[in-house]
Amino acid sequence: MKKFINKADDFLKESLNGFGKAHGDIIQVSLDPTFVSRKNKKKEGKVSLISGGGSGHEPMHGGFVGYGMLDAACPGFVFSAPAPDQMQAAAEHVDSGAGVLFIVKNYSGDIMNFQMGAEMYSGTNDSIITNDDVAVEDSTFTTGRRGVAATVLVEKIVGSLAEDGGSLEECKKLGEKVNKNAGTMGVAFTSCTVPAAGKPTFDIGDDEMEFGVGIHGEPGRKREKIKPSKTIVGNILDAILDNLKPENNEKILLFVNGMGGTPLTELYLVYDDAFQILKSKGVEVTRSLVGNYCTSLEMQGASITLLKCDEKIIKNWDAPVHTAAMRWGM
Amino acid sequence: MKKFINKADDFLKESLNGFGKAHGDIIQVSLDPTFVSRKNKKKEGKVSLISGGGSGHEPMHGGFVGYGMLDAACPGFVFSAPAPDQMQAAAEHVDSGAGVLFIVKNYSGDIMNFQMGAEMYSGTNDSIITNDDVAVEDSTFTTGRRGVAATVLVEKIVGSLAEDGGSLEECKKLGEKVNKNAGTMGVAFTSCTVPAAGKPTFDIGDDEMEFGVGIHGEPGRKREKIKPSKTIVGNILDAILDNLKPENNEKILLFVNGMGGTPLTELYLVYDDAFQILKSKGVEVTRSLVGNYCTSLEMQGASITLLKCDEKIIKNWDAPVHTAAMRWGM
Amino acid sequence: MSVNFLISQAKNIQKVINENASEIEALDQNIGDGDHIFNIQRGLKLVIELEGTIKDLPLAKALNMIAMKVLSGIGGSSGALFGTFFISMAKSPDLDKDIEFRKACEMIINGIQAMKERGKADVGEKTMMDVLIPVSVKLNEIKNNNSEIKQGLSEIIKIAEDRMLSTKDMLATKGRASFLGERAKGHIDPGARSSQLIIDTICKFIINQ
Amino acid sequence: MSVNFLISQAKNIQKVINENASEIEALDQNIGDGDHIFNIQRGLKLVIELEGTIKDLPLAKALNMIAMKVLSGIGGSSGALFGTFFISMAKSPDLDKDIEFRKACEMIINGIQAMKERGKADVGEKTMMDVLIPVSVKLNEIKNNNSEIKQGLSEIIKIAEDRMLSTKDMLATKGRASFLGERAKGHIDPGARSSQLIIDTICKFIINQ
Ligand SMILES: Nc1ncnc2c1ncn2[C@@H]1O[C@H](COP(=O)(O)OP(=O)(O)O)[C@@H](O)[C@H]1O
Ligand SMILES: Nc1ncnc2c1ncn2[C@@H]1O[C@H](COP(=O)(O)OP(=O)(O)O)[C@@H](O)[C@H]1O
Ligand SMILES: [Mg+2]
Ligand SMILES: [Mg+2]
Ligand SMILES: [Mg+2]
Ligand SMILES: [Mg+2]
Repeated sequence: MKKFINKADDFLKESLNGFGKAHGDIIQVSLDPTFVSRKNKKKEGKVSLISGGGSGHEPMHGGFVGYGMLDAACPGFVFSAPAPDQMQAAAEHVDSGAGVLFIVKNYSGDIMNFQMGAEMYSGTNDSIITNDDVAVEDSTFTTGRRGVAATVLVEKIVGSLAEDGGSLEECKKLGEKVNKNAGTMGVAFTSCTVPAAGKPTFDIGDDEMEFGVGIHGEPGRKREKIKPSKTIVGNILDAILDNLKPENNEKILLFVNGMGGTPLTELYLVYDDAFQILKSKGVEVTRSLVGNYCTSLEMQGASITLLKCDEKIIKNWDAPVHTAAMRWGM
Repeated sequence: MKKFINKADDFLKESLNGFGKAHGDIIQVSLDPTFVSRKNKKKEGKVSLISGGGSGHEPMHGGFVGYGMLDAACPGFVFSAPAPDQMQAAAEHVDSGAGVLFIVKNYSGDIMNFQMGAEMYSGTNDSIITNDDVAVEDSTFTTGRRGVAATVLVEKIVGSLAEDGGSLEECKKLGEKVNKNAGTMGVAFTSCTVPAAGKPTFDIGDDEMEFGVGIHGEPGRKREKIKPSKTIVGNILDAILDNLKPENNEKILLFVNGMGGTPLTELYLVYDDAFQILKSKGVEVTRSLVGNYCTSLEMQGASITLLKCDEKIIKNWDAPVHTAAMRWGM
Repeated sequence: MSVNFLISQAKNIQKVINENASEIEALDQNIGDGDHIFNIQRGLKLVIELEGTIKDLPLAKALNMIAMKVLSGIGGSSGALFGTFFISMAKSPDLDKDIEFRKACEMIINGIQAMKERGKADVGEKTMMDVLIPVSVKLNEIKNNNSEIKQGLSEIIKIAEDRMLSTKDMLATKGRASFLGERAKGHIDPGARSSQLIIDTICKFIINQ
Repeated sequence: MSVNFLISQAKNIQKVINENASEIEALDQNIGDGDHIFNIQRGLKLVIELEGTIKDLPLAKALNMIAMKVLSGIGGSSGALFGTFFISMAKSPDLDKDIEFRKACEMIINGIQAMKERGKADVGEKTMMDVLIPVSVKLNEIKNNNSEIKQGLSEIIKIAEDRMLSTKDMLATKGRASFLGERAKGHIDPGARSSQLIIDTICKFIINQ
């Protein structure tokens, strides 16, 4: 295992400490129980947004704590959902009286732990479950689809509404709309290595890719031979469009997300391929995001998220945000 | 080779096209000759800053074009210095009459090509050469040290002075001071793969690292066994401090830069280690930057840059900036 | 059941889990995210570290502390589920009285029921519940019929093993493996395997007493 | 020297460079950044592609177009240096007259001198100049002494090869390899190797005419 690491057991704590020091103007890191919260004091009457999940997806979620986005994030161990006392403590710390909205990715562990945290928290609260991964067939009898990169968009867009005074109910409604309007699919070229494991999560041939991979290196739709970017992007878009079925000339936000080990140059190339393919299909790209936002440790690969936008979504997307990993307008 | 790529020959052009589309609000991409320039029209009387170099170090330099930083960037092919006509065309495009300052990393190819570009450009211009890499022994008889990650800091800090109306001479002077006040050293865990080559630039064992690596995968001081982060960071800092010799309690900017394939979590862990070691040595961290800014394609590794700061440097560092890859205050 | 018994079982289980660590790790890498073994190991370590703090406490208090440790220290599905189990255990009535076999059975049955409610998974969904629910059913039977205990535990060992193996060819509908569809087939569920090992260890311990 | 001669030499050189591509690539990976072979190959391709455009142009104009192509299309140290070479060539006086051997020698000597000024590297610094400068010196000698041409070119082939090999054990003081200090020793300079192959190809072509 080649990582900047001292002891696997200390990996998360040390990284969070560094994060806290490097961004001390925006956030603070609490340990025991562990959560990241905004530095500045609460705004009366603002709904508080709390997300969280296993670590290893940085900057998600800690990097999204700050003005216009999250109020707190609860990081679990690498790829393990955080524990309920983290959510409880974070909620108690940030709630200004207007209630707490938990933003949870759809994994059994996250759902169960957030549920317990919500039960343990005495204040008003509600939850949104994100499940944008179209790689997974949906079914009402199963856990359903995974929550992946669209979670970033939900956090940004709902974060802006909360900042503007949206109620708990309005925030939840908008979050659910964004989640429903979004579809994501990813592909991995290499595996990632969980620090505690010290070896790659999966083996993959020199000429292979995992199509539809999950953000923990879980298997996707199929193992395939690697292909030119245009082909990969075309296949990803087919799967998403098939699912989202945008109207002709519908405006979308195009989000090209790196898995952690793929450089920006390639992500922009993917963006270019996606832009052109979408154009040829009558889909208009109105907003963009390109970069490493919802990662899987050092995995090489990328995901594409499409979000169908209406005026309200665009307005809240454009609104100012000031976090460690996403910042504009201020 | 596992990359999002269509044809090696088109790699740069397609990536730049995507970059141009994704950030059309800030920059525009010109092809033939190739350069990235600010979208907004020139500000009369403002010194224009132009940088450039081989591609493969993204977001450097194209990601730093915009308010408060560069006016234009000239990307060469992957790891090949750009050609003089790019610099000439960029200068003609952005010069508002107050002259052009070229910011050049210290490599033979960059120096020669920028020199020729400057000779071909008829307007007033001057150059700064960055050479912050302490891994390389300096000597007046040789090419000297390599220019690496501190180039990012030079571009930001001089960019702000230029925005505030600093003259060509003042900008050059400040840039040279920042360069002189900065020292960098990097370490690589894995090689990178130049798209045209299709295979890794160097071989490296599963338990080895290249200490003092260059940003093109050039060999550094030595090949070593991999070590705990604290040890690596300690060795890097020793080399830099040995060179910079900060006063006791001198304020520094601590810049932890990823090489492209190392995730944020590790970079923050490196930051934490560096912060603590510096503290124990009586060096005060006054500003921070953590992320992938001066990369080597998908290489896993990181570099640390220390910059000794005075009031003027801090003021210009803090000033607003609005580029694709660095943004604050606006 | 006593605090001492709980701690010594945790130690036995730790040994068995460590012996089978690479197998469990591989199972969660195949159809999950690879953290199950670390979650289980972390939980066991935390419980065993409690020994000094809880060894002289009344059972109710000790169980409560174990529950909080498991709930807050593990994370993931395992943390929530085993945390739920111990919370249920800690809430059992009459914990200040002697806990004989029937009472212990009841506590375990209720704990598993709480897990089932928390995770909303039933038998056949390729989770640890495939092992735990049938074990709980059998425990209930033993308890109600006043069966011979060691004989009953031997049957439970067998049930746990069969059910663990049965997850191999299931499609998953709950948990991470559910995302894989057909590709989950052919792999034993990691939680089913770790649960089976836990049950195996405790049963064998009692049988060999 | 004619436009035709230049294009046909570029084609010959392309063939030889391609045959030795992996060796040249490895050399720049060892002590540089690995792009030298692609820079050279790109340059040759661009020049050869000019054929249709320049084949009927006067030499001065054709050389100018080649110079601009090489300068703008390659990049890196090679682009600047070989661009400088062709700019110098294109600036030679009397290009509308017939270019006999002595005149061609002068043009090449001046071109190499321009490269030396651009790169500020002299013999012994582990660059292509270690090959080119001695070649230029010998060319000058042949020209001034009116030596037998084919004999002279054979000597040049030998000089280029010796000097190319001599870069192996040098410390580099210019170019990327200079950053390596002692670690540059034991590796031939990539630019020296490609330059030597270019010289070798042209000389052999003329000798075999
Ligand atoms: N809803 C659920 N109900 C019961 N058991 C579940 C559920 N979801 C997951 N599991 C069990 O949890 C195991 C995985 O645990 P672990 O790896 O620790 O957590 P995670 O799946 O969150 O990474 C699975 O093998 C399965 O047995
Ligand atoms: N200052 C210089 N003067 C002469 N030749 C040089 C100089 N710097 C580099 N070279 C030559 O250029 C070669 C490398 O060319 P290339 O790889 O194309 O460019 P770069 O070094 O910019 O990547 C070296 O092997 C060396 O022969
Ligand atoms: Mg997990
Ligand atoms: Mg180069
Ligand atoms: Mg797991
Ligand atoms: Mg090179």
